[in-house]
Amino acid sequence: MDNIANSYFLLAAILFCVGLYGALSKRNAVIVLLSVELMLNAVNLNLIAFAKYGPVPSITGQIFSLFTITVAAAEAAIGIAILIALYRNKGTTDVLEMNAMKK
Amino acid sequence: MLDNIPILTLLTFSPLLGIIAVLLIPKEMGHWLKTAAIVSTLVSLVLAGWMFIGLDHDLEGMQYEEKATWIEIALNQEAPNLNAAEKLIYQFNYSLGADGLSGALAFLTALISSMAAFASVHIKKRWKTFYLWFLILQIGMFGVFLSRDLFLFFLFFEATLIPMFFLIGIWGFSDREKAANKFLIYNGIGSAIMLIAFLMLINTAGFSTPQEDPTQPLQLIYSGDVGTIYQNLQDPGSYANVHHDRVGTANPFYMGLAMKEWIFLMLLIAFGIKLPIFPFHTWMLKVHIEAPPSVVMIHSGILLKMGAYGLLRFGVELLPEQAQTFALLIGIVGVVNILYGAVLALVQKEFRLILAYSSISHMGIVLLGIAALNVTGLQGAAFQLVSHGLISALLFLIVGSIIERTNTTELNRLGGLAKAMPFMSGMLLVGGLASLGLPGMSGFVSEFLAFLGLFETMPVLAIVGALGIIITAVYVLRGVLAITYGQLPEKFQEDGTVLRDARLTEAIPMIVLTAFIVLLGIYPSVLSEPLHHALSSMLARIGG
Amino acid sequence: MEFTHYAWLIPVFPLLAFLVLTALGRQMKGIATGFSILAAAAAFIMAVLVFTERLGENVVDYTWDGFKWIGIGDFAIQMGYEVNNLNTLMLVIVTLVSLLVNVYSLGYMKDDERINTFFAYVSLFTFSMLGLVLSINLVQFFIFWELVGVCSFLLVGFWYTKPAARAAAKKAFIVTRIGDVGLFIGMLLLFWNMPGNSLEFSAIHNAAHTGALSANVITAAAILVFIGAVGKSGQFPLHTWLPDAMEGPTPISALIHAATMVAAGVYLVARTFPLFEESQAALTTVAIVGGFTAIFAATIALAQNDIKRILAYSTVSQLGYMMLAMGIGTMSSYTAGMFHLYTHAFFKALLFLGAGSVIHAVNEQDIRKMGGLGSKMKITMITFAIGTLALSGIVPFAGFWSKDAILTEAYHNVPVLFWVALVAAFFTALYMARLFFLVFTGKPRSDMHPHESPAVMTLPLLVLAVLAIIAGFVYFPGNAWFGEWLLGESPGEHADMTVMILSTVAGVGGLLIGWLLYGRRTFTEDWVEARALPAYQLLNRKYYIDELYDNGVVKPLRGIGYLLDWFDRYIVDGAVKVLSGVMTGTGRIGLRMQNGQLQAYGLIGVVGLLILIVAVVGRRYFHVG
Amino acid sequence: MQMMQLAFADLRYLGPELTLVIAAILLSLLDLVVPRRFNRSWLGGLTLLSLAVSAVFVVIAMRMYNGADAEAIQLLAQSYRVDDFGNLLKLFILTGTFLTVLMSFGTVKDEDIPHQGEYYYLFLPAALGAMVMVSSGDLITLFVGLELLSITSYIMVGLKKNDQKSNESAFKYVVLGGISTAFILYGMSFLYGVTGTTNMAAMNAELRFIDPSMSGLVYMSFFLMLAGFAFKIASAPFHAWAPDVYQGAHTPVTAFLAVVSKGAALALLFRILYNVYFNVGDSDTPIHDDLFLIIAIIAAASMILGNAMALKQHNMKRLLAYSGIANAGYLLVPLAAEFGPMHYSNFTELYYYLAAYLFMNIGAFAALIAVSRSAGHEEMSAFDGLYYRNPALAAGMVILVLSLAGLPITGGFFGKFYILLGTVAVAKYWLAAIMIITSVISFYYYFGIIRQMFMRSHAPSERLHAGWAQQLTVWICAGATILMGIFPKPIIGYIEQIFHLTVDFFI
Repeated sequence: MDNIANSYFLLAAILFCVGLYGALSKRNAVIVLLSVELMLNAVNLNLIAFAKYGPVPSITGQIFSLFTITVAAAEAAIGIAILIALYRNKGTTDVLEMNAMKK
Repeated sequence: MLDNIPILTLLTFSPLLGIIAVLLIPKEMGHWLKTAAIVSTLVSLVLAGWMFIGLDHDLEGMQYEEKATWIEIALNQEAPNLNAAEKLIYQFNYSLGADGLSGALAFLTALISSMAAFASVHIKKRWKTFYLWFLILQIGMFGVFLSRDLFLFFLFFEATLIPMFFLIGIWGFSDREKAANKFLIYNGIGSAIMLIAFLMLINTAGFSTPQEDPTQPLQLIYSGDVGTIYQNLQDPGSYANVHHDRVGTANPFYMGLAMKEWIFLMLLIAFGIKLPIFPFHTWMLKVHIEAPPSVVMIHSGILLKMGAYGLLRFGVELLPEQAQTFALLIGIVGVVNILYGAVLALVQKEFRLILAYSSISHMGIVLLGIAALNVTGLQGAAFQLVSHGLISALLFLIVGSIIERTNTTELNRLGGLAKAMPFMSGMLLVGGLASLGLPGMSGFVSEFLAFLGLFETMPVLAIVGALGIIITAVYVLRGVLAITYGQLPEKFQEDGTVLRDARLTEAIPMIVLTAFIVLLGIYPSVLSEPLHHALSSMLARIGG
Repeated sequence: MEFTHYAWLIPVFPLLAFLVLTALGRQMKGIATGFSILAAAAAFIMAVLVFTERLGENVVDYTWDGFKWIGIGDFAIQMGYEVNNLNTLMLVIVTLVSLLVNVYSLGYMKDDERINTFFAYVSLFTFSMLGLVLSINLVQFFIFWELVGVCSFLLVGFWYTKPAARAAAKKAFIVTRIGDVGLFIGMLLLFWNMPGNSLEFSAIHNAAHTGALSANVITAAAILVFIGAVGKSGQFPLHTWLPDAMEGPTPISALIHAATMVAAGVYLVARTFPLFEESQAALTTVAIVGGFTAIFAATIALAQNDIKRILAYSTVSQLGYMMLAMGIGTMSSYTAGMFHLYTHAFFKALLFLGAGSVIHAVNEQDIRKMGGLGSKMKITMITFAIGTLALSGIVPFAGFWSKDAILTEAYHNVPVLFWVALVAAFFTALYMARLFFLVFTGKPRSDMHPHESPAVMTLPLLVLAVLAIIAGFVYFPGNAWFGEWLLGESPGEHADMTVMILSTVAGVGGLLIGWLLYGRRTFTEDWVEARALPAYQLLNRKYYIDELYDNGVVKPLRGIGYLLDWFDRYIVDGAVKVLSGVMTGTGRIGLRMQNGQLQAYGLIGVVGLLILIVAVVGRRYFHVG
Repeated sequence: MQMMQLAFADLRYLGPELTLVIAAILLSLLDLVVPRRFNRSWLGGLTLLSLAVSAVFVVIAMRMYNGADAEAIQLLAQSYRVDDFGNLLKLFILTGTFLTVLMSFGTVKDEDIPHQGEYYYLFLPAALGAMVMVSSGDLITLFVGLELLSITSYIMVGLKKNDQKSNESAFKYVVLGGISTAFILYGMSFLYGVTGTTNMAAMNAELRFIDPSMSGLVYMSFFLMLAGFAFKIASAPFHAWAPDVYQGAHTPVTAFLAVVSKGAALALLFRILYNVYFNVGDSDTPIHDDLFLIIAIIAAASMILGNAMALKQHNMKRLLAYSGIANAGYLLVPLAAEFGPMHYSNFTELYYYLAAYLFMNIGAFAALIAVSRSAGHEEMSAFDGLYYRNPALAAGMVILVLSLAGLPITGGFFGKFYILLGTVAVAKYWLAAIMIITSVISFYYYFGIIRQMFMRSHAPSERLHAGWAQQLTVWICAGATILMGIFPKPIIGYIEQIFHLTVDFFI
């Protein structure tokens, strides 16, 4: 596994962590959804890198990434739809306000 | 002679008769509900008496064996070493059996339940559900004493928890729900620990390959049957006791000495919670104060005995060597129980608490009997179970009637009942004297045998325990005399509440229980003969 | 020989009376008491028949133990009955006194509405006392021993509305129970050491003689048995219950606390005498305790003012004499002890019944308020005088011969105890004289109108008075028939003139001083109190023994009880609450994390994952721990 | 690489799945076409019908392709397998969905769920996703199934559009679900990277001979995937979302989440754990033992935390959520107790308790609907004096609560007992001890419900008439629980007879 592959995996890992951080700290709900998408794309990057430079290179990785892209799109759509419904009722997209249900 | 009729199943499920009757009778007709319940308990009493008399005294081992396969859990056999076997199953069958010990305790259950049915005439609300849960509890109790399979025993053991929860929770006194909860959690944990110990036993000593001749296809069976487990633990060649591997990999059924000791300790703790051993007794006090007296009659009369019965049947009979190693511990705990219970009973202000602590103290005597590990001690322990059951049932019967009239059992708010209620105070005095071990009544015989047995193995403990007898006399007399002797408190004099003496329905159970107590006191071999073989076979292995 | 076979009938009569009385007590008002007297009479006749049948020379003991009480392991405890000369003697005493008390109670308890229950309890007591006398082994003996204790508890607490009676009944039962535990442990010890685990008295006899039991087992068993006897016979450490037991009706004090039950302790020592014979240590303890109790109780009796308490302490003191006799250990001292028990039963019952008729007449128990009753109560005075003379040991009366026999034995074997006994005899004479003169002579000290008791009460007094006179001639220096009959061989009696003279001097001296102090009022009656106030106070408060027990034993026990109650409520329950607290605590922590924040949930998950990774896999790489 | 093609002949194996797809499409079209005033519960009826037909196909499949030596049918190189593991779980999923739909009749009213028709037929794709998940042998199809189930359940949670709480919980579910999907994918990418294939059997072959330097990546792949699945099961560290989502969603949807989606995720974890990671790693890096230890720790944590948090709970839906967390722990125990010398029946234990869990949970939710509709709120006090108001419902609820608590003669009891038997046979005493002690602690809050029903008499005493659907569901579940408690032999016998580890489970 030469260093090119490592750099891809490193980038994918960074992207993943950035996405995770964004999802868990941003106050605006849209940005949260966006960072979730970011994490999914990091996975795609990782898959493609393994397909080309991985210890056992094979085409399945790329097919897998196709599936993840479509699923990510579906999920984004549903996320936004639910956010809109929430915004219509609550009037705000601030994530911290969404604590109607406590312990 | 009774082998053709499945008498044990009939006995265990005889309360069903009452349950059906209670369900059919509409809710309003309280009187009919009561009579139906009482008749049903009397039917089980007759059956239990017939069974107990029919017990052949000099026959070894179990009588009236009834066995039907109930649960066969097929296990996965695809592993290389298993697919040769024709059958690999967990087998839990519905097997009942009675010997001297369990027969006597089953009869005690029937007797006290019918007396409690009489006593529950004071219940004021929701008779239908009360008698429903009452009879279900009775089925559970019969099952516990008669079952010969670990799983069945556990099932009936747990089955008694639910009715008791309802009986305490709905019909108790002011703080009943807390008491019901405490009862449930304590006994739940007790039966949980017991379940772990049983599972360890089933998975190791329960394993056997029962097919006789090798030509038949191999059958690998884990069974919960107490008989097979007893065989496996006893014969040194069985899987449980052979260390080097016989089944390819390390022998999974080997029960190391440490494991046996762990199992015995778990059983001791589990049954210790039920038979309140010193640190685990606080739940029982709450139940004795909060539960309605007729339920407490059953609880302290029979439910406490299940702990001791379990300790005898599964602790001493299955693991006698471990019983020997733990004998000193049980002895010390027994003495602590006696003295702790007695001294605390001395300072209580509530009569029901005095009785509760005295139950703890009397159960200490049972522990001493078990710790002796000789036939005399065990006979004393078994005798004490029956005698304490009868005595505490009588005392709580009277407490029930007193509460129904004066709705208090505080010592300083009661007194001089002998003038108003001579018959009941006489009975209370008889009960008190029986509980402090007056000869001529069953209390003395059990105390005498237990201490006699213990004196042979641990004389010092016996002497210290015997001091408990003095304190018992003090607290019993303090309690009984505070209620019966002295002046009638002015509260009951002037407002014309004439405290009438026991009605017929209250007098009959009192007389019956006293008759049994005196009978056992004067002619104890009526109970010691059947117990004799049950206990000596139990100790055959350690030369008791 | 056939009457001895039916000896078991003797206890059955009172038992039947008891059952009839309890079952039909309420309905049959009048004739119920008749049953009890009938039963007592029948028992007495039967006892006399057995006694006369056994008067002959070579009479063999008869035992029957057919009834298998309980089988333990491979041996069994059999129950039955045994008739030998010792038992027959006790049978006659108990049945006679019980008959007389029954008759007496007709008069004494006439206006009590619970008279039926009273007679039922008396019959039950007679049954258990006779059962005790006839029992064949130590277990059966123990059963009847405790039954007798219960009957005394019931009868002392008969007038249960009085708080003093309630406390006295409880105290009586508990203190005797302490002694019973000693006997119980002794029984256990004997059971396991006896060859063949049999507790038959005969087996104990030959086991002790043949040396089958080791020395220290014998001593331990003997002392434990003696503790039981101390409890029941009210000897020194456990005597406090007997004076308080006077709260019961007076016939009971006569029957139970004078003649029969308290004598059971001495009877037990006699029954297991071979055990004591083998161990010198046990004998000395018995002798010392006996001697000390004799002098100790006699001194207290001097300063008591309640008529029944004086007699109670006198009983304790006389029982001390009997124990002293048993403690000396020779066959002749054994005979002297039993002879004193035999005579004491009669004149002490006489004194108590006399006191009873006085109380019945004037309804007052404090002798300082009485006086000059002699004029109105002729028969009571005369019989009481006879009793006093007998108790003080004046020549022709029974007391002299029996006390003299004991003093002779003491003189020959343990001189120290002889002098102690002699002083006690002097005190006995003194307090009896004080009692007699304060009650019957002089002018009445308060407005009383005494009248003689009805015939049904005075008849028993007369019978007992006659017995108090003639009972002594059964065993006096000239004629040793009683010893031979009791032991079956001559006790080797040696009369001693000096002892006789000394004891007469002590007796007459005591009476004379008593007459001087209290009879003729040469000195004002509070002379004794004025001169020796602190001593008088000490004796009157019974050496503060009661207070000692109360603060030394009862209060600490109650203190420990409260301490343990607190411990139970807070520590044991506390531990459980801590456990449940842990559980609800974890729950509360978990709930606090549920603050509704979406991002907090995500954070919990990620942090949880990291902890898991570090915990499980980390240790693989960093080899931590 | 021989050409993998799906021939027409293969479609007959896909009977159950196809029925659901066709039904979903037809019903959504019907919903569009049919005028507004047409009563949408007809759509519910049709959904039930399609679920039943699909179940019939599954039963046919079980009887047809079974046989002692029958080889499991697999299509497209193991990406889709019709084996008994899948069939049994399909049966579980279909019964679960059937009962959830049955219980929601009469509860779907216009004011809170505007698109009634949608509510009913959305269950079909969710059930389909779950069925695909459990019968796939390849990571990709497995992922697709997982996502189909997750996304449909996001929508179902958010159906109550006008209720702020429901929107909030849906949003929480979407975001946290998205994060968990990202975790799963990232784990799968590493797994694919290390082994080069997405077929489970091939992966396991590769992983067995992996050179130690890659073991770090193997650990990473397992942890990430585990995080995702543990979220789906709502077990200990990843449980936080469950109470809010359960409380916000419409009660039948909560039941669906608690039973079907949890069951499918568990089956998935079971398949991956035993197929891919089974005795991987050697003596100095024992990956196999570490992984099973982690599963045991998560099981123990969720048992303790779930029960502890439920102790002081008064809202019934949140209480059932915490009990769901605890039950996730109980369900993980057979996974954690791996194979022993005589103990290979982990699946049967898991399946039996899963079935018991299905009946007791759905029954409890149905009773909750009936009671909360008349009381107006979902607090535990809604059950006050139920004994007086509707004794039949009270009796049914007692049976269900006893089963949840694990007390005798109920399915829940025998399920737990069977799991304990296996765990003690494998000598994992500490796990068995935690399981028993925590289930005793659960008596406290379960019997709290019974206390409300029997011991509170001051409730309004007019009779409570529960909807026919809820009453029917409660009685079906109570009856099933009692049957499973008293006669476990036929059920377990049947499972053991048709399910063979080598054929049906190991790919």
